[in-house]
Amino acid sequence: MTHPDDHTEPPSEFALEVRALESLLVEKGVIDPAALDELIDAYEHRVGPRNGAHLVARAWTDPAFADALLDDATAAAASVGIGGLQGEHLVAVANTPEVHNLVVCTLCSCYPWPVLGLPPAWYKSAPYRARAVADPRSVLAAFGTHLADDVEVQVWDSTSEIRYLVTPMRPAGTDGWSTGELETLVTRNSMIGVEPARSPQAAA
Amino acid sequence: MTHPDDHTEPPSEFALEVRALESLLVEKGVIDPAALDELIDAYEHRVGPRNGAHLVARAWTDPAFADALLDDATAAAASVGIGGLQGEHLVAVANTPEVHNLVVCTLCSCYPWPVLGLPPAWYKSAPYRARAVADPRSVLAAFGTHLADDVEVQVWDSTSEIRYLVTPMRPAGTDGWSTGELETLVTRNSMIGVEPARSPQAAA
Amino acid sequence: MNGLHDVGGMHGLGRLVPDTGDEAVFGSRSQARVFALTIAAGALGRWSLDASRHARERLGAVDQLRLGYFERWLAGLTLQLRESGVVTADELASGNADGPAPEEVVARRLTAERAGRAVERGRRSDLEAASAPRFTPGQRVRVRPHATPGQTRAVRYAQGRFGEVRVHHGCHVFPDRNARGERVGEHLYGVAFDARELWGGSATGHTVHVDLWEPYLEEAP
Amino acid sequence: MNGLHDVGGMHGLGRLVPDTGDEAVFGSRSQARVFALTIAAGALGRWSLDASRHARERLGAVDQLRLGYFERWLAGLTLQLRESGVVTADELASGNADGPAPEEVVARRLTAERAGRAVERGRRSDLEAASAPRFTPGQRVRVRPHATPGQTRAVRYAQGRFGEVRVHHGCHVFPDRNARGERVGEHLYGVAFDARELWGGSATGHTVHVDLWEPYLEEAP
Repeated sequence: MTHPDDHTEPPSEFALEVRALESLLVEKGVIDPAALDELIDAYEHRVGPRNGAHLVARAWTDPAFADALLDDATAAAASVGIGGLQGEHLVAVANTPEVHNLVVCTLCSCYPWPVLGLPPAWYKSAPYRARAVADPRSVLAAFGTHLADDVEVQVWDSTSEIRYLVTPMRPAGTDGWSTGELETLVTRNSMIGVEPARSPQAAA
Repeated sequence: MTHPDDHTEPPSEFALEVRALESLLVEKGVIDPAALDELIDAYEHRVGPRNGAHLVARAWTDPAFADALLDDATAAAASVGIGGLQGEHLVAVANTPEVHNLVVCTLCSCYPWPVLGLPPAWYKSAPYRARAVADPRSVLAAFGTHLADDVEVQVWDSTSEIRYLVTPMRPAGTDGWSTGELETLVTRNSMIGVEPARSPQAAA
Repeated sequence: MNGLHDVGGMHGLGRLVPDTGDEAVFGSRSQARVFALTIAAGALGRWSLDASRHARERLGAVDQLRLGYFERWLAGLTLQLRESGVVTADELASGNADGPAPEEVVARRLTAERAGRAVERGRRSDLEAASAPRFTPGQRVRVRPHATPGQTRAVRYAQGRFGEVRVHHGCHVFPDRNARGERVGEHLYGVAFDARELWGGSATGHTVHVDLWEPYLEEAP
Repeated sequence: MNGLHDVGGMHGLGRLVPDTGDEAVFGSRSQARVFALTIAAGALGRWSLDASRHARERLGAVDQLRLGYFERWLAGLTLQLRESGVVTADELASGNADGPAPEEVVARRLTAERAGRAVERGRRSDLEAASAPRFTPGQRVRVRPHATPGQTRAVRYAQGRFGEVRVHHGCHVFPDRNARGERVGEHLYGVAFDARELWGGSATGHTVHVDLWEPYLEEAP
């Protein structure tokens, strides 16, 4: 269920409708195009998964920060200047050798914007939302992630304003890496829970 | 959610697909067009709601038959030569001043063919199937049927091969009417349960 | 399967449009042919009625909403003809038979005479019971949670809910297995549910009766 | 409402298509504008986030499947603008303003500076609790059946099912009333459900955590 919208030339009906509505709202005096530019710029250039990767890498290298993140992720993130819209109530859930976590919003597309940015298309799609709660292992398999049978899967359905962040396990072979180096291994998908963090080999 | 299909000229895609499939199956030797004609003729001309109306009118005039119909509708119908495909296991449910019955098939379109013929479009539609079980009074209202608050509504969802037939209440002002005359008051919709039987005034 | 055919209680499906009762049995000649083709192809004995229902359900959510009723029947029938090997994908694409169907299939072709008899006689779905019924009228039961991709008649709106057994209908062919070609019987019960148990406290006071097979049910604590 | 937005556990919705992680934030400039228009129009204070979700849900089942993600946002936003009277149906049809919006609406127009602050600060949804929480971690609860046409976050797949309260999140704005313009708090709990209680005995062994407000829950017997 992906849909074309305005990738065509000449402009699609969707593109024309969007332009018409923006123009009407500007004319009504209720929308300032500069605010739209600012919002788009924020999520295209400032707020994205590098924020979450920083929190995770920091937790990998600083046990006190790891504890703080699991205890109160909103406060821990704020302590390093991360927070805001759609992340007012953050909860971090940690993958371990025994437990694997997966985040979904079955009702819409709730997602922790300040740490991950805006959600990818698949996260918003009906097939992901439908299957993540009923058959999470098949979802993980679609991403090439195969867990041992004895790993317990915990699925978090974001039905409230609580936003969930998965902290993946630190990959082997990263002893002595700096926080900045470790951040490069922490993918967006690993913080949703569909993949592990990258191995140093894969990142090389 | 009604859909045009082959009402257009030239033939619609649907009409062309149907013709192509029939032609292929005839060529394969697995379909005899005469059998198709026979099946269509049966439900266009022989099997329809007049059968059910006959059972209901007979129950109105013959208390022993009414008891037999409620006790074992399949046997009672067979005793007057009515029965067959999609009516192998008939159950009759009687409307009374205290109880009103309504029949639906939420999963598909199960319907008692030998007594009512094939189902109308609205019976097969998603809005009817969705609302009949959750809000039957609003469904009745859509058909202009308004029950007193103290009438108990019983909804029968045809999830098995049991097929349900509602026997509406005999209208006032029909004393001394023959079974044949009474049959004219028993509408298809009254035997699904969305309307009462016709009054003599409405039928006049 | 937990699909969009299972619409009991859903909102947002559009307006209910009553009729006058005077409309034609079929909306068009093509609809009539699809109806008859479905019955006649079913008489070949390659699949059960439950398999046909499941074929239509497997069309997916988009087609459940996009296609008209007999368009879904046509799509389901086409799927079954192909899956059963009665016709090949190539034959469907070209519209031309590569050769006749196997003799044992052709031998079961429905004639006009047999069609007339099938309409008059039908085929009962009750079977001899292999065991005593587990539940009795008056007993409180819960519908088991059940969400496999296969065929089932355990409507979603009743799953996990508590009801009361009202009647034992005998032992009937079990759809979940019949759709896979296994014609076995299970005890079938008429179960009554209070509307508030299904739809919450604001529901109007009514009762919904659902026919449910024994494997769908468990004793209420 | 019991609509097609509530897809948890449904089959037949198509294939899951993973990505590489390198795609653009927005699929097109139009998608980006719809996203920003929705946030900026929300800042006018005429409706809540829950009302916006409900507006998109109210589009109906056909549009849930037919429209793309930001097409639904556009349709939901247009519906809210019209229903709230910020623009009229005539203005939407013509594309031309009959006049400026009322002063009190224009006064809340989001500036670039306020937009930047909104992104950085957000708005918490927790409130002072007026009463003590009714449930405690470790307690077994049942999700109440609930099928009104209004907004709710009581996912359908958990209704009627038994779970265990794991955490009390405090008192949070209650969506069912917030969507109608009443910003009141209710206690919010993280409730854990065994997959077999949700999907039946053949489900893989996993746990689903759902955040549920106190009015959605009742004590398990």
